[in-house]
Amino acid sequence: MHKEQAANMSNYLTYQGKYKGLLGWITSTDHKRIGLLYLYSILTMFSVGVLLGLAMKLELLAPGKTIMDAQTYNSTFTVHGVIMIFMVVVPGLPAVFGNFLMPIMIGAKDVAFPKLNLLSWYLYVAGVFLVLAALFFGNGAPDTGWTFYAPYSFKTGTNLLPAVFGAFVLGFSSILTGLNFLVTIHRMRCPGMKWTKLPLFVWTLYGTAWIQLLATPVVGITLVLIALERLFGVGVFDPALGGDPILYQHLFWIYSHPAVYIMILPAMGAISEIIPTFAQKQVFGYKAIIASTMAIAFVGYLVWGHHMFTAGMSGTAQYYFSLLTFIVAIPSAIKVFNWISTMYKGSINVQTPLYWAASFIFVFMIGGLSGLVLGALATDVHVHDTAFVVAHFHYIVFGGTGFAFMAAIHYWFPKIYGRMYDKGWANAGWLVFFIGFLALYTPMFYLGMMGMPRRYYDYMKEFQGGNILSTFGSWILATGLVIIIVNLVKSARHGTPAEMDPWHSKTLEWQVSSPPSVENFDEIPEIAENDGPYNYK
Amino acid sequence: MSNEKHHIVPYRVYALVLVALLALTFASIGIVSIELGKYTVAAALIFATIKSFLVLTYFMHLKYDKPYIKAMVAFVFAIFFVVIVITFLDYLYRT
Amino acid sequence: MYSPEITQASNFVKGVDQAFLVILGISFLFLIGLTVVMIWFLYRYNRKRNPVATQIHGSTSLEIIWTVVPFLLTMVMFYYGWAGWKPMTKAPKDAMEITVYGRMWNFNYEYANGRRTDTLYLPKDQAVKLNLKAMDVLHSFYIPAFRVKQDMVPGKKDNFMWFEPQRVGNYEIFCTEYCGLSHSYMYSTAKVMEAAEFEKWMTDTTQLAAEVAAMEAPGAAGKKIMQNIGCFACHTVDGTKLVGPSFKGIWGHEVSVITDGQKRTITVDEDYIKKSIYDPNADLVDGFMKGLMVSYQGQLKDEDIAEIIEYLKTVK
Amino acid sequence: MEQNAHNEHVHYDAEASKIGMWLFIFTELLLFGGLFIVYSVYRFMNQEAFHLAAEELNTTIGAINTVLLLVSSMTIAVSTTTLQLKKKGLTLFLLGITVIIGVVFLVNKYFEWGAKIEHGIWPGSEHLKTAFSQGEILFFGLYYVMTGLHALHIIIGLIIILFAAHRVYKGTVNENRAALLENAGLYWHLVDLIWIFLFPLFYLIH
Ligand code: HEA
Ligand code: HEA
Ligand code: HEC
Ligand code: CUA
Ligand SMILES: [Cu+2]
Repeated sequence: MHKEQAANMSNYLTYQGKYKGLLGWITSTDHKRIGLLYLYSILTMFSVGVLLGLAMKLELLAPGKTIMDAQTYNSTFTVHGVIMIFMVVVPGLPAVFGNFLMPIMIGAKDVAFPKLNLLSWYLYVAGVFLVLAALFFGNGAPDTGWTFYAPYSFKTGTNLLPAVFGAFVLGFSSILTGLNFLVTIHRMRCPGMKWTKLPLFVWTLYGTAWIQLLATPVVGITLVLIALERLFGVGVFDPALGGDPILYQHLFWIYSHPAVYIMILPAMGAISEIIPTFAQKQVFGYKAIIASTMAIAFVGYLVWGHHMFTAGMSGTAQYYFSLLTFIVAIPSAIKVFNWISTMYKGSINVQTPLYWAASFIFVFMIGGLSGLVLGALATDVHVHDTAFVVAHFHYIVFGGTGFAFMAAIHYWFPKIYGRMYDKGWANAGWLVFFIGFLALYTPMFYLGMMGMPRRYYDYMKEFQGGNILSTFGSWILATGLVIIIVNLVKSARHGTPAEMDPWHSKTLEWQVSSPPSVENFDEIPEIAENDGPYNYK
Repeated sequence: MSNEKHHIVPYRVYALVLVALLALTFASIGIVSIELGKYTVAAALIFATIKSFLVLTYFMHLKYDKPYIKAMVAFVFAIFFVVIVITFLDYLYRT
Repeated sequence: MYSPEITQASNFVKGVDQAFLVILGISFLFLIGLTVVMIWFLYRYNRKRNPVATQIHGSTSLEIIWTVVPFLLTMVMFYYGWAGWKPMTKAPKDAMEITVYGRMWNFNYEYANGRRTDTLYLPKDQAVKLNLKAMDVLHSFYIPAFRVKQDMVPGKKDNFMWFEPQRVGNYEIFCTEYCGLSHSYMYSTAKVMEAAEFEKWMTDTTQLAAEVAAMEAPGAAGKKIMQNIGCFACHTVDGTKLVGPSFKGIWGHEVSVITDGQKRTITVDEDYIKKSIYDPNADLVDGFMKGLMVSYQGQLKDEDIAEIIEYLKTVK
Repeated sequence: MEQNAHNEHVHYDAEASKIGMWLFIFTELLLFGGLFIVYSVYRFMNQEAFHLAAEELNTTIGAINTVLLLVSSMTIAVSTTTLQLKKKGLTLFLLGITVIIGVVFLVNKYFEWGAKIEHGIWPGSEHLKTAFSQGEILFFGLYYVMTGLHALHIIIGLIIILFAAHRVYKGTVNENRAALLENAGLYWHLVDLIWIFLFPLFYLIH
């Protein structure tokens, strides 16, 4: 243990570089510090998004005006969507845990381009401020929905330009992170770290990075076109000038469908780390999981049209998109089967991260299976743009990515802060959160099947029952969140010091001190031929 | 690393490629000025494709690069092509 | 909204609901099965009960099974989804045609004989083809009880939906594509009648006149027209500003407008109102957005506008 | 296929920066790719109008610009060879030529756009809206957006080349550490590559 103590003196948290305090953080190119910068900025934006979500639910408690007027509501769901998608779940796991852990997991001292890494964070912050500027200056917050559909997006009088520009900058930040990760994974694996020995989380980051790289520019140019349309009237999406609004939707979803896999792949990766650790067992079907990761990343490019089944595409395109949507569901199914099989005959140590991971599987299944309802033509025509879709994506984006994020933070917390959290409170937080989640979003499935459209400020009184339940759920959920955050914040400062490897895991990040030293490794590790990330005995 | 074996491309290769590119440019101008009807687009694009192939292989050194870089480039072009084809599944079949 | 009792409100309900049943059925099977297995594993192989894990690396045959089985099942789901949707794409030749105009934020309907309404009147057991026309931005025409939905895309010519109502009653129609401020108020009703009754309604031209006569007040006809076509979605008569300026005291009033980027003042008269309706963006009322109000050329005749003007004169 | 021994030298890994550049080029390709999708869809929907509108563009200027870019592509490609042969002076000379050609390209573009604008053709102009069909409006909208974005890339490329030239001059980019120059070259070829497609699509097909 003496080695650990020595390392602790100059761990990355306490390390003193050229600058002290805050400045030392925002000028640091250490991937671990950048990871935490992302964590704090993302959590800040997440809190804003949550408050907007709660406000919407409060408004929907009863038909008619409850707390805000229609214009405010429309801006609220737009800003909520933009924040949650572009600022929270797209960067979420890769930028926080990818940055913090990926170099350690592959046995490297940093990412390939540390300065570029820091620049990505600055771009993220710049994007955030641009979007926020849209709220406080000009003619009020944008009210187009996060999809910015043409032609409404260039007819609205609200302050759309800064928001669109902000989303563009955020996209750029995401591209640079992806680029950095790809080069790092290709070039900086330690000796012996073959592709077939990479931890699964790294594999998912690899797949994600490709999507970030190849899909984000398409939405970038689409947003530029929207801006040019507003500024100069170029005409590309304006039906009055011969443009085709449906083409806008194609371009938007060419990015935004792959983007949903940007959100979920790293989440799946985190789950694939957690389950073997707590089962103390070799992951079931390592290669199958890798193959399904890459399959999702690839097929995910080809199915965007399932968001447009009622938009007026040709029948051929509808047929094709529906078919491929079903194909893309299969690799996710494979993952679920492998996760559950990993538990079989394990020696399962049920701890907070595993509660999150198991509930992740449950809500992810509901989210994913409801995706199948949306992927089928006849049923999607009925529930498209209704509360059913809202339920689907909250279940999968925030049940999936959100729960995985929670699992990840409870799993890697001792590594990141070198301290342990209070397990009792952590479990209580999970339970409240989980119950609230089910109460909040399950009614929306029902409402959607009954025909309640989404983005509705007001609704018929027949829909009220479900909405009341849902609003109550949002309060329970928020209570759970508060418990969790208070517990983590307190423990980060005062928790009991954590061991190097509290969960007895085998991946490399657990073989360095908690918290890691500035350089991660004193010596670059070497992976022996018969060693591997999940070699449990 | 810094002194790893790097292929030095002779001037001659570059000169030849440039000549070929210029020739293809003028050929494509020539070919569209004769009436080919609806094949003009195809003709012009085929010439452009050959040209870009030359630029990629020689000017951008792909010929001398490791296979995985070639594979990546091929993959990117392929996926872009597939995306265009899929988009046209909509436009070609609209009634 | 549809309630479970109102099944079979249109010819598509059966196909769509069957697809729902198949997909949800398979889904629940997997959801429950897998959840039970997972919880069982968590319990059975808990550290207390099973202190030493058995290392298993995987199983190729299992991987194959759980790739192929879901694949087959998804193809079944795809098939039902496709089969329920396919008939929606082609309207029968003998369908009765109605044109639907969607604009911010109301629908209205034009029948073959030129009749216009803001409620969709439909005959039972008769195929109906709706030609969907969006005047400004995207809208979407959704009748939950009929299981039909189609976006209304400005500039798209062959935009339609069809169905055959099979049950008498009133059904809600929603706009499901976000279209700005009053998106959630953009709804209307489909009124399905017995064929004979519908026939009577359709040919009965006296009804409209009678309605107008019932409202003796000057401008009543104009008000009716404006209600039908949806002016009040954006304009009030009580001085509150919605999307457009209020009509309160509009007649003879001085407004400052922007014409070709130049500001000028105009007194509201007949020509100005007519121009505001036919070419709303030419004289833009100061402080309002261009492009929100779109031209009603071809939708309102000069006589209609004359009635509207009569009405506007009365709005004090 | 990779040598992991590179880790000892985190600070200079030519292959890493090369892959980095290629990956960046991929995103640029897809950025333009989005526009090419828009172009091809609208061309498909408005065949006649695109033919008519393309007549308005000057093939000669387009052809001259094509030749210019091809030549400059060659000069910068040769400069990487000369650098490896330790001919610093020649390298700088070739880079200079490349930059000059790039500037001439932009000057040409300036006059080309200028002529169009003089004729009252620019996005949103009255003349465009009144005297042209919808397809033609789209054509010109795309023309301005795509060539404009391309010109922006030329400017960025020039800045990168100047930066690389400066480093060559100082000697920090040399035969052993050529990555920066090679990446500048790759970027410039990307600009060329895009033009190779823009040229036939806008100037040739009518
Ligand atoms: C993390 C993000 C995420 C993920 C991973 C997914 C995953 C999937 N999504 Fe979702 N989706 C969104 C985020 C996401 N989605 C968002 C944000 C929207 C709305 C956007 C907007 O309009 O604002 C949306 C909308 C959306 C639509 C458009 C709905 C509409 O507007 O009408 C469709 C339609 O096909 C769809 C389908 C699917 C499918 C089939 C999957 C599949 O990948 C799911 C695969 C998973 C499973 C299948 C479950 C696990 C497997 C089993 C339990 C085994 C049994 C399985 C079988 C037998 C197959 N999604
Ligand atoms: C990640 C994505 C995300 C998340 C977390 C949420 C969270 C919430 N959302 Fe959602 N929502 C969207 C993405 C998200 N939303 C999108 C994209 C839309 C569509 C917008 C549009 O139509 O344009 C939408 C729309 C939307 C609507 C529909 C508006 C309409 O159509 O009329 C409503 C209605 O109530 C709603 C409510 C809520 C509520 C109450 C919460 C929350 O307040 C609930 C409280 C949350 C918690 C208590 C914590 C959860 C914890 C985590 C997720 C872990 C942290 C993870 C990371 C930092 C990565 N949201
Ligand atoms: C989508 C919203 C919308 C609808 C629907 C709409 N208008 Fe307007 N209207 C506006 C806006 C915005 C303005 C102000 C800008 C302008 O002049 O174009 C306006 C201006 C006007 C004016 C000039 C008002 C003044 O104070 O000078 C008149 C008259 C008018 N509208 C009549 C009508 C009539 C009649 C209808 C229905 C047939 C109608 N509008 C439907 C949005 C709308
Ligand atoms: Cu019209 Cu929503
Ligand atoms: Cu999708």
